[in-house]
Amino acid sequence: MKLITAIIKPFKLDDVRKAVSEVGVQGVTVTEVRGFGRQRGHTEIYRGAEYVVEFVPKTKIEIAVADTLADQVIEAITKAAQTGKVGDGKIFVFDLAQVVRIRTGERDASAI
Amino acid sequence: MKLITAIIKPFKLDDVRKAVSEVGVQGVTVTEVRGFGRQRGHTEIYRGAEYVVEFVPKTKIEIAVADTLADQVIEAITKAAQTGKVGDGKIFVFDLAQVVRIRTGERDASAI
Amino acid sequence: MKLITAIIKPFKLDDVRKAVSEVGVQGVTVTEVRGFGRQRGHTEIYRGAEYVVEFVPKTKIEIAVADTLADQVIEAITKAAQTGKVGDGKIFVFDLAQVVRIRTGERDASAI
Amino acid sequence: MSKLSRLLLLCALTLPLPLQAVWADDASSASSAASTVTTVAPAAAPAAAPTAPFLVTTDKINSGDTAWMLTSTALVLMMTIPGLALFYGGMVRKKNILSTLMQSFAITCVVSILWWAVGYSLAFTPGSTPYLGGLSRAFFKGVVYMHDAGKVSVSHLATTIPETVYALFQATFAIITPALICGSFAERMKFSAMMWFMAVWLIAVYCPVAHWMWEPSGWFAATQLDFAGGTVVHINAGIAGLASALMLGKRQGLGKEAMAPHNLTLTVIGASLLWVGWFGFNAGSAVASDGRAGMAFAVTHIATAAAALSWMFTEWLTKGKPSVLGIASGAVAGLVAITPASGFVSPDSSVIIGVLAGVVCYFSATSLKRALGYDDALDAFGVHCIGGIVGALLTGALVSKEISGATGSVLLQLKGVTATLVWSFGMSLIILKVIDMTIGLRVTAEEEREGLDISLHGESLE
Amino acid sequence: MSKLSRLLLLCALTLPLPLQAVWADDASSASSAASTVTTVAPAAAPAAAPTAPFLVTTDKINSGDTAWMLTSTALVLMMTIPGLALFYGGMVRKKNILSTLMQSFAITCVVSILWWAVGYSLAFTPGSTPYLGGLSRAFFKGVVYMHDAGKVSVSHLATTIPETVYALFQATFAIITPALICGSFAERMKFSAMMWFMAVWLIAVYCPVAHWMWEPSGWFAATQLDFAGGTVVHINAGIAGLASALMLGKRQGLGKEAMAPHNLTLTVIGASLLWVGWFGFNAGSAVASDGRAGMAFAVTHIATAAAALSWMFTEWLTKGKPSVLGIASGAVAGLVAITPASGFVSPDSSVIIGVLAGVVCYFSATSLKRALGYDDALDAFGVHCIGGIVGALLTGALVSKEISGATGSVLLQLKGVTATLVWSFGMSLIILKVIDMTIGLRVTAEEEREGLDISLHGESLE
Amino acid sequence: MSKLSRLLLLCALTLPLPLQAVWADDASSASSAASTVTTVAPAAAPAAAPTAPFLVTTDKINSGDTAWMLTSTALVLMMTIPGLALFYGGMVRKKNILSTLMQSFAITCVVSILWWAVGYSLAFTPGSTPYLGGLSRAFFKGVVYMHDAGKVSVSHLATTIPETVYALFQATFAIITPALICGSFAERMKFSAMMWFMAVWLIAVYCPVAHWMWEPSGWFAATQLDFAGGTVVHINAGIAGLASALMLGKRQGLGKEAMAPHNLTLTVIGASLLWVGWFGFNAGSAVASDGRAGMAFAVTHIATAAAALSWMFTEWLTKGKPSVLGIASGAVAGLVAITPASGFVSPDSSVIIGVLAGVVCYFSATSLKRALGYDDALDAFGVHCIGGIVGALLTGALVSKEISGATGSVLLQLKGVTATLVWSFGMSLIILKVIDMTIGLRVTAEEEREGLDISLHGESLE
Ligand SMILES: Nc1ncnc2c1ncn2[C@@H]1O[C@H](COP(=O)(O)OP(=O)(O)O)[C@@H](O)[C@H]1O
Ligand SMILES: Nc1ncnc2c1ncn2[C@@H]1O[C@H](COP(=O)(O)OP(=O)(O)O)[C@@H](O)[C@H]1O
Ligand SMILES: Nc1ncnc2c1ncn2[C@@H]1O[C@H](COP(=O)(O)OP(=O)(O)O)[C@@H](O)[C@H]1O
Repeated sequence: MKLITAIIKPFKLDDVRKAVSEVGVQGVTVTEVRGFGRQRGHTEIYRGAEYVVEFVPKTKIEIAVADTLADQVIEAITKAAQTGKVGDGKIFVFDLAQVVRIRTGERDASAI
Repeated sequence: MKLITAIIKPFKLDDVRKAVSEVGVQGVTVTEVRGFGRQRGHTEIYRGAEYVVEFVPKTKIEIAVADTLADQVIEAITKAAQTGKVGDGKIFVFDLAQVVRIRTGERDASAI
Repeated sequence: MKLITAIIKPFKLDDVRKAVSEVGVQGVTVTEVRGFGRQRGHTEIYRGAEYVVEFVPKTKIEIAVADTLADQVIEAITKAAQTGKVGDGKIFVFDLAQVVRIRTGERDASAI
Repeated sequence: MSKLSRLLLLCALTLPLPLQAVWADDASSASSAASTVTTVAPAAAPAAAPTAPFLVTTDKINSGDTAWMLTSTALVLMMTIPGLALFYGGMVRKKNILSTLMQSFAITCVVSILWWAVGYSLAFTPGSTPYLGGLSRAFFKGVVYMHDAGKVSVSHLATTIPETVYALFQATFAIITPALICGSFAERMKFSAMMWFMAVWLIAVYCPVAHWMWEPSGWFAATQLDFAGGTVVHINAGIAGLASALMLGKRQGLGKEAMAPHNLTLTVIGASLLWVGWFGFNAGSAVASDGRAGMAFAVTHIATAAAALSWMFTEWLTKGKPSVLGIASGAVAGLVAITPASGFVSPDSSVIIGVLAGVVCYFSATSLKRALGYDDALDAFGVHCIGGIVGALLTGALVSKEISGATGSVLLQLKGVTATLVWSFGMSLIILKVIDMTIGLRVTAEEEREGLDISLHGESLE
Repeated sequence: MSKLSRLLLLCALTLPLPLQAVWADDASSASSAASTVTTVAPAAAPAAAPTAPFLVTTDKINSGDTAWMLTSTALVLMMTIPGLALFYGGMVRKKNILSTLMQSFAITCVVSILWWAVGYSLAFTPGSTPYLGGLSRAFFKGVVYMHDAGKVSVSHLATTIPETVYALFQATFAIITPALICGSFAERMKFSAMMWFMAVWLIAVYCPVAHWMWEPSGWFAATQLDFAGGTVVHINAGIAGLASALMLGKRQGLGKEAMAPHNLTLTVIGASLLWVGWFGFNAGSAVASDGRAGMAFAVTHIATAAAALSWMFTEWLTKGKPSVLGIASGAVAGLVAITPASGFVSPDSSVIIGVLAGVVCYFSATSLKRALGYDDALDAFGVHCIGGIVGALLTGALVSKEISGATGSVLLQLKGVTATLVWSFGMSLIILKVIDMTIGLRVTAEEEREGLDISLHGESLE
Repeated sequence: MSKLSRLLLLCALTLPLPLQAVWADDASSASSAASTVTTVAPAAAPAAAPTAPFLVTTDKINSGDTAWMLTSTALVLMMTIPGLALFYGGMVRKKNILSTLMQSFAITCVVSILWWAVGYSLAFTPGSTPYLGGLSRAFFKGVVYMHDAGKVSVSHLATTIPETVYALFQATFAIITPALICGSFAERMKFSAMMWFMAVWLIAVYCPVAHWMWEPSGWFAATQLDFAGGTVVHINAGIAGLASALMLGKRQGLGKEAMAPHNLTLTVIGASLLWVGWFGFNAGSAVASDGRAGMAFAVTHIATAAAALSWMFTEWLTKGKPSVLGIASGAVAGLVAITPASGFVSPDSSVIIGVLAGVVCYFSATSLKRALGYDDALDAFGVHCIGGIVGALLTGALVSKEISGATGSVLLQLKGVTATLVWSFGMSLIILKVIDMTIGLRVTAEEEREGLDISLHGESLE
């Protein structure tokens, strides 16, 4: 099993969720994060004091999938989250040692 | 070493924290997340406009443990977080390549 | 490739970001989290009702790096985030199976 | 719970009779006091003072008094929305904030309509018994302004301002009283049940009690000193709050889960607006823009400051830190306690009232509640009922004949207080029980868990 | 869009002429009504009533009336900042909250200066035509208080209070009207464009329409019943809102992305302060602290409560849940609808007005908007224009001669309403079009995505 | 730091003497002006004007004046809680919001009690020297309302309203002045130290300065034009703020960490309530509901709008974007600057005052602060002291004899300003130094890091 983590632009969340649903993903976990990278932040000024806000709001989604589904999901995310502009984000893929569904105690494949 | 990640119902956090403490866990990191899965969200209506909020508030906990402790911790979480209703959440287990305690620079086992 | 995750004290974020930039890191993802560990929380009292807030605000940073850079980054973080007091936090290192840059579809090394 | 309530239901049903018996001859026994006691109308009445609202020519209206009463009415409305709504709203958990605001707002609306329909008439016109007013002013019948004729109706309780203004001023009191009760059953009551409860409670409890204390022909009007509603508003609401806390039971997870206030900034805004608005409440109760209003104004402010400090220091001493919620709660306790006293006591006395109110309410909202174990969530009972009693009794002890022309006694005060406690507690239990047996009082466990904002109103705070 | 607007631009440019033709002889045909109609000055005028502001000795000033009007002015200012600012601010997305507050605040400032410079004079002094006032009071020339001489200027519309107070009271109306428009184009307009639009709109639309309805020599002054600005303020602003919603187009992602209000606590605070402040708006429009003010006060409160409940129950029935946004919106709808009627109708009638306003505005803000497809973001059109029309017409139907000394008719009301609708809609389109062709109306797509707080003002909410 | 302060301690201790020497004969040298100058009581005094509070029969009370003063008092209280509390609270970091609100609230309470005890008497009764009042009104002794006797006490500064109302009105000024100082030492002062500082400062600085300027026998009463407290309130508080910023030192991490305001919505609410409440502050300072109050009202509003725009445009030009914090700060700067001028100048002049105040305060709150390097966290000095000086001097230049019956000069203004600057700065340093040496002024580094909400008050915002 793999855990696919994607850092995307927040307004793309709905598109991505739909895209991965279509390839068969049944669960997604989402976190609000801030990202620092090639995309620049913005400047705020309060009574003359300038603050460079270097971090940009991003959304992190995590999806646990069977190995077989991984590539499809990665592709679906890439397509749905792409705007072509700097800051579209990254996908990180990890090996998952084990998965448990808390409700039933099911493990691995059947737990996803 | 393993990193055990659990997505649970927010109101179960205290129970889970206590349960893992009992089996010897000394540190936990917690993140507010939103989950999409079998459990349905809710609908909000503002001046006639309906918004289906598909994501449910969830809490993610992360616990780094020695391999030997992993199964016990997983069991403790499963038991403490279970309500038996859809949406109880998942446990994801990862292999940890390395751990460092920042304060002391200690590594791996002694850093947890 | 590795994903380096560090749980640090929030006010150290800027220092850490600068430190890792200096050793060549180009992207960082940051999450507000709460931590439970050796460092104690605080007590709040509202009309006589005492609430022990056991969790302390922490900041989680995630950095994907090439294997070669990993040690340097770990060192940079350790140095920048250290105050020497309990609660300085942890670094967790994971193996990254794959990385994709969404904007270009680039993979792995060139995607970081 | 259900046993207790069945018992109380029974005894409450038979309540009016013994009460009547016990106090029946109070009015006469206190007649010596009666003649010197004026509760809200400070000016000496002319030969044959009117006993019901009447028409006057428009030149009888005092524009200064009217200006102050218009302002006071706006101020007292502001006490409930947004004042009280925010004071309470800041103390609940984030998932229940909108439902808490909704309670104050909806009560404002429903009470306003009922007040126009029957409430004003039942409270502020003479009735056939001293227990309740008549229906002569139902639907504001006879509450008029005649442009070409140059006439306007006035209340016999406030002869220098238009009756519309007096009726509206009193409406804002009728609004805030039920809204105060919400503090006790916060975070768990069904909205529909709350609406029914408040509508019935207004007619069955508020109107009679207001009539008893304030309408000149009312049961305690001649003996009770209640300048601005310590008994009518605060004791009345507070004890009804206790009844509802008992009937509804505790919030899920109380004592186990953290139930820390989600946003004390809102609570501070609320407490501040309550303080500001309370000038309208207390000084407005002089129904004139005169020296008595000024004195009521001054003692209100001083007592509030004293109570806020006394709560704060008590907490600082006992718990180690002075808290924002503490000082704000203390201010409200002071405002409550000075309410009945405001037109009757001197600045010196107001300091005493304030200091005592702060300390007593601190303990009632912390120790007493814990000791007895009811879940008076936001301390409507602990602050308003207890603070109201402190104020009512001290009014009897500290009343200044120089300032008010009136005399009183702790014992006389105790009678009106007891009647109110018994009636309001009993009737509240009955009404709540009936609602519980029909549509149910409490949201389901799952709705409570999810939060009332989403489950009851389909809305949430980002 | 651009075709439509070009068309409208054309027709609007030629608009004043036909309007003038069509209604030219109204004033005379309605003269029988005219003699009995008094719009804002309730007291019968003496022999030769002044037709322009004039000097009086200071003893002619009524301190009670002045006290109430000073208070009313403060209340109406509070309606815009922070009232309306918060009411709107709570409904937008978090990334646009500060820009929304900024609109109300900046409008307050710019209108105040323009009002002093020319606005007051154009609206409230007689001009050479019935369509616009003169410039005799430009820069408050002649608006004086003379300490040693013991003299003070008064407006011919309010002879018992200093002219400064009347001019300021009216300034607060001139402030809130443009601020209301912002609801329609929320979350997408450039700040610079908004500033230009509002400045021009004030002079080109607000001042004339206020003059038509209220200045005794104005076009509709003798025939239109508009006690506190149902037409001048609400219809006027609401229809200009529709024009701006059409000209600016929809917000990006509307119907696709969630655009849920980010913080309804702010909206409830705002609605509450609007309610409280509206007492100054409506009862203040009596320009006196008297029985008529009292009646305006009472009906305002009752209608508001009725409308809030009627919106809430309509929503409860049709959507299954009563919402906080709903009850607050209903209250505002009621306040809007009772505005023109407030000094003219009885409490009974106010209930009718309130109930109808709640239901009608509920449907206009939900179904109508969806059906027609414009993006009236916060329903300035749906609530203020539609609610204003409901109120204006019902005022004609329900006016009480006893209360107001005036008569009226739905038809007469319709004329003033139509003139306002046409003029405000046409002129708004023209002004917006010109701005669009010069500096542009709308922020870029990326600025809109990022949020106006950061992109326009360089600030954000944590 | 400690060297500097030791120096100042010394010189401040010896300060009263030289001050006395330097200005000793001002009162006489300015006597020609004195006879034509009236500061707050606009009406011509009868033959032998009373020089101390006295008793009148209740019919001497003007109900309209009283109504406006009751309202004004409520408005000015609202300026501090919640107005100023929110204005400041929104600008700090989230971890310090509650402690910031707590400062305003606790100051309100402690000043109220001290005002009743001695403050009112020290400031507003004649004393044995022109530097401080007596103790005849300590504990409000003699501040009475006699119901049966039909008598009421009035202040010699306000003979048409009850003394209670005047004393309370002035209490709200005494409350907001120390509360303003908090802006300078925000986010780092111990609560206990702050309480001591404010209590002592009220007696040692506020009461004397108020006496100097306003009590007819005061040092500058005959020469200084300070209608509503430009010097007494704003310069006084602002310079004390500078003293505290210097004594406490900078916040940890200043210039390194982001210290962006956490919630400008609160700041906008605060600024709006300050604006609304300031009508009570300035127009209320006429102590009557008359033409002068009206004029003060009008110029206050116009100057505020002008200053808000002038700050906004200055920022827009120099920094590229108009900001919400900017326009709100500008409004406050305008309110500050027009305060001393409000009963003395014409609307035209008020525009000048507003525009200048906006520009000057913009630069003092941005460039000056950066240049000099003190950490005046929320610009109490930059806006209130600098804005107050702008206003005080311009009052001397622009005073209208027609409006006020008074004359003045920049030079005369400068004297009162300088005396206030020196006394307030010196005494503040002394008081702070003493507190620092006893209980300590500043929280520990770790408490500051954790936030004052949790470390001082054991509470936090979710
Ligand atoms: N090496 C990295 N480790 C962790 N997160 C990263 C890394 N590089 C980028 N990110 C995340 O991806 C986001 C987008 O990256 P950025 O460099 O701005 O644009 P792009 O991916 O289009 O090159 C960043 O805001 C950050 O959250
Ligand atoms: N495949 C997945 N990848 C990541 N997170 C998941 C996945 N499936 C479920 N989750 C998380 O677990 C939560 C619970 O899952 P859900 O399907 O609702 O119930 P259950 O676990 O009881 O079957 C979801 O809200 C989501 O946060
Ligand atoms: N075993 C663990 N698993 C996950 N997170 C941990 C673990 N131990 C500590 N942490 C995180 O690291 C933070 C610091 O740990 P703590 O024990 O307080 O101090 P220190 O790292 O200095 O010993 C904690 O607040 C928590 O967020």
